Amino acid sequence: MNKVVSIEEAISHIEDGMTIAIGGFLGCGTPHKLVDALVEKGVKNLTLICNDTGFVDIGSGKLVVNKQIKTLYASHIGTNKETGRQMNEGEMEVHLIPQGTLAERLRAAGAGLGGFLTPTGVGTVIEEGKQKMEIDGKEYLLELPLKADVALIFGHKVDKKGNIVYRGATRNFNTVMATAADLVIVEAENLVEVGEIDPNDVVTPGIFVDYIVGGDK
Amino acid sequence: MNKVVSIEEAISHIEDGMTIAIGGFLGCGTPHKLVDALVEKGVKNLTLICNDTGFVDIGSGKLVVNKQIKTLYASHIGTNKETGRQMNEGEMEVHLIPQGTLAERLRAAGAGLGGFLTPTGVGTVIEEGKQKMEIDGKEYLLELPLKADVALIFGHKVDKKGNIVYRGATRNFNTVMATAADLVIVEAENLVEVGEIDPNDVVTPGIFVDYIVGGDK
Amino acid sequence: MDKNEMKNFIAKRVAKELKDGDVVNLGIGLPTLVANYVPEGMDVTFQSENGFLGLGPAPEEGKEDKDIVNAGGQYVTIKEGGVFFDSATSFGIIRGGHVDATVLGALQVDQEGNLANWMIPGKMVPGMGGAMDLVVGAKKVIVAMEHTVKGNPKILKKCTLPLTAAKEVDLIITEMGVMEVTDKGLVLTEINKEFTVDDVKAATEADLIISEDLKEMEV
Amino acid sequence: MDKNEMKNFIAKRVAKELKDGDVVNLGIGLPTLVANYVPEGMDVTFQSENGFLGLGPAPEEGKEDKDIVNAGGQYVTIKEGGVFFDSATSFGIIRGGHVDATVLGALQVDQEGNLANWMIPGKMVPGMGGAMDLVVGAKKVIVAMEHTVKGNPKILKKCTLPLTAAKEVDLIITEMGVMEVTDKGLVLTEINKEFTVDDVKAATEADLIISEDLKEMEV
Repeated sequence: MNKVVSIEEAISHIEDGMTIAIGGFLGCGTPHKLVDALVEKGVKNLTLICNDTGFVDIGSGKLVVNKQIKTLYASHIGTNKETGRQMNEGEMEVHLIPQGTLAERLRAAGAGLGGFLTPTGVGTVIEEGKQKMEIDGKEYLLELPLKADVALIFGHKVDKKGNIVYRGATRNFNTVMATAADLVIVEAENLVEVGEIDPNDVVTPGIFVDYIVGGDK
Repeated sequence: MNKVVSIEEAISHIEDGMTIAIGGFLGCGTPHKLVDALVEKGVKNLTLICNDTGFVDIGSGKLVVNKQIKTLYASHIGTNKETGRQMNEGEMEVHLIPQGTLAERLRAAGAGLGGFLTPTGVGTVIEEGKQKMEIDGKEYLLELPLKADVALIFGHKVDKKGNIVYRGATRNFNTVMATAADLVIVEAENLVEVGEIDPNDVVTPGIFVDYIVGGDK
Repeated sequence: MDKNEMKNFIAKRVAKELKDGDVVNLGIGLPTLVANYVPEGMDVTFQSENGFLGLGPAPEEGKEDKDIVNAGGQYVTIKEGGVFFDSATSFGIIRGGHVDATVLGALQVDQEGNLANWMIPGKMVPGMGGAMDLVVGAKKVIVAMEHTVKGNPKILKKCTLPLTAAKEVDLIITEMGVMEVTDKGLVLTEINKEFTVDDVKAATEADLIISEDLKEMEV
Repeated sequence: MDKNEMKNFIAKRVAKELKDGDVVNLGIGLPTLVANYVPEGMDVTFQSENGFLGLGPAPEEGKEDKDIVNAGGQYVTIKEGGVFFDSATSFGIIRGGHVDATVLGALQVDQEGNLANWMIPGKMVPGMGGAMDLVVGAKKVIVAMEHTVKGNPKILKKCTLPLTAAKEVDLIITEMGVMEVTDKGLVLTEINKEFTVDDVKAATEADLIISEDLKEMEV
């Protein structure tokens, strides 16, 4: 069960047309080396799930600039003009999702839930095509799970079993994405031996992680 | 904003007929001193939310033995014979809930969700009275949020703002209960100054906590 | 007042709405200024929806930490007693009603408390980010903005842009005054002494009810 | 075989179902014995649904840690590389399909894969605890138990007790043999050489299909 591999080996599992979830919030907590490798590899027609598309030269936005994304699920795209351009010119299909709903949809997929009821978006265009339910006199939208083929995440400290500790505001979507993909690749900022992380401190259990790259800075 | 109070002051807010959520799993991670104080105070007709009712002399089961519980929500009651006796003789109303559903219902209440769809219980008596929905060809039950008036929880290390670090298997239901009650009282095993807990290590943010007791062992 | 004074005037007035112990989320732009006016000794915790409580001011130059940024991507700090968490937890806190107040700007806001601040169809579609959750989840929603844009009203009878949320706004604070969304309509409760009621009415498309107890806007 | 040998024989056979890298949840009683028979060098992680991964054996006397107990309330240990978490996370792992196998006992199990193990109406109502979630969520559900109770069949055409879950059981392992729940029905795939096919049929109420490739049950 050796999970530590080269970046090339890890991303060899990513193919055209796959759905990829990438952690990070405006580049903070994004697995930058994995994104760069994916840009270099040039796989196409990807569906990308991310909070935002970063900037044209930072974060998952690079994949947009390189025209590798066919469909996008995100909560915010205002910091990457190329995303807006491709959306407006019909080159990319964009699904804008409230940030809390995006996090919760990924969590639901990871936690085996068939959906959840959220008050967010009631009375807005977000309602369109969704089932509306009233519970205790309050209206909610039924939102469904969102799952990826592959998740690319970033961990501050990762042991060789894949147990992850994050630092600062880098957790963001990395935690839920780790649970909601068939294949999970973590880019380690620091790779440590099993046993070096206290069982009380682990945030993402290693059972979610398939491959570990990096950590040799 | 002084949250550190005596046990007496903290439980002075608990009155007859309230709904109380108590953390712990067979007594592990239970706020034992708060339970004892509640037994001594003798408030009655409580609705109790807990995973199990511990044992006749350990954990929230003491409240059952002392006949303070009118209604119970729990996943397991087999270790406390008095709970079974009161249920069978109609002295207490008991709602048995699958453990994962119980945790998720508390989480939903704390996270502002109107409910969630779980596959757990489909095809069993748990279905009764619940809406069944099919998503992507799979059947789910709609489960609703579960909220308490007061949550009594236990933390291994608690700072004076109420930030909590747990130890070992004591987290169990304490984390979700902290989010799902109007009033949250934490029994601290160790009380520390603000700043002594690294912001990366906190599991339950202090904003959920109203009162802190104990910690002076 | 120049633009800068105006923004700080508004932020100062918003700060008066905060109470000891409050958990508050400040939107990007003008709302971030509110943090500068919390009275000393008052314990207000700012939430950054990208993942922490205890948002502090920008770090000194050279002391930036790449892992500590706010929801606008800017370097910030975390205060003693702060907590980092993930996005699911962050929005659990927000949607679950654990944020006492959210302060944010608007493209449009109307007398029913509807808010539009996330897109202009065919022109600008940045996305809603966390705004829809914040406006639905926070106990008190305060819109803090300049009263008009290029002389045109932003406080309307009915929003025409796609909504961020329906009927969730509680208070509108501008350089002209303070307006409360009530069951009866939009009530002007405070007025900046530099303006007359007619000035405010002229700059507002919404039907403005003037409070019988209209006060001077103090900051 | 005496009772104890029988239980260990069953547990040994269950252990052969586990693969390198598996995450496994073991129920209370007989299933806990499975942990003793994981081949050396095979990396199997045991989950304890009350809140951790990396469940290890009971501690030496005097080395018990009050904060480290299993779902049965007994003192246990956590292995290097283990992780503690809360109940919401624990059942997220379980329901989300991240547990490869769950091994548990049964009061009744039937040829459709239905399982009853949480109550006998009017007699014993301990509650389902985590069983309903485990049986629905785990990728593979293995029932490990003695073939009969006081000489009466527990493997039925149709469960009569309230179900824990419907059609979720994949495999039944008893001291008599190994049975697989298939679309065609319950198939006996392995038999303990101490018994004949007729012995097994006599002890089973369910319609038992005998595999054309029936093997000897090896442990």
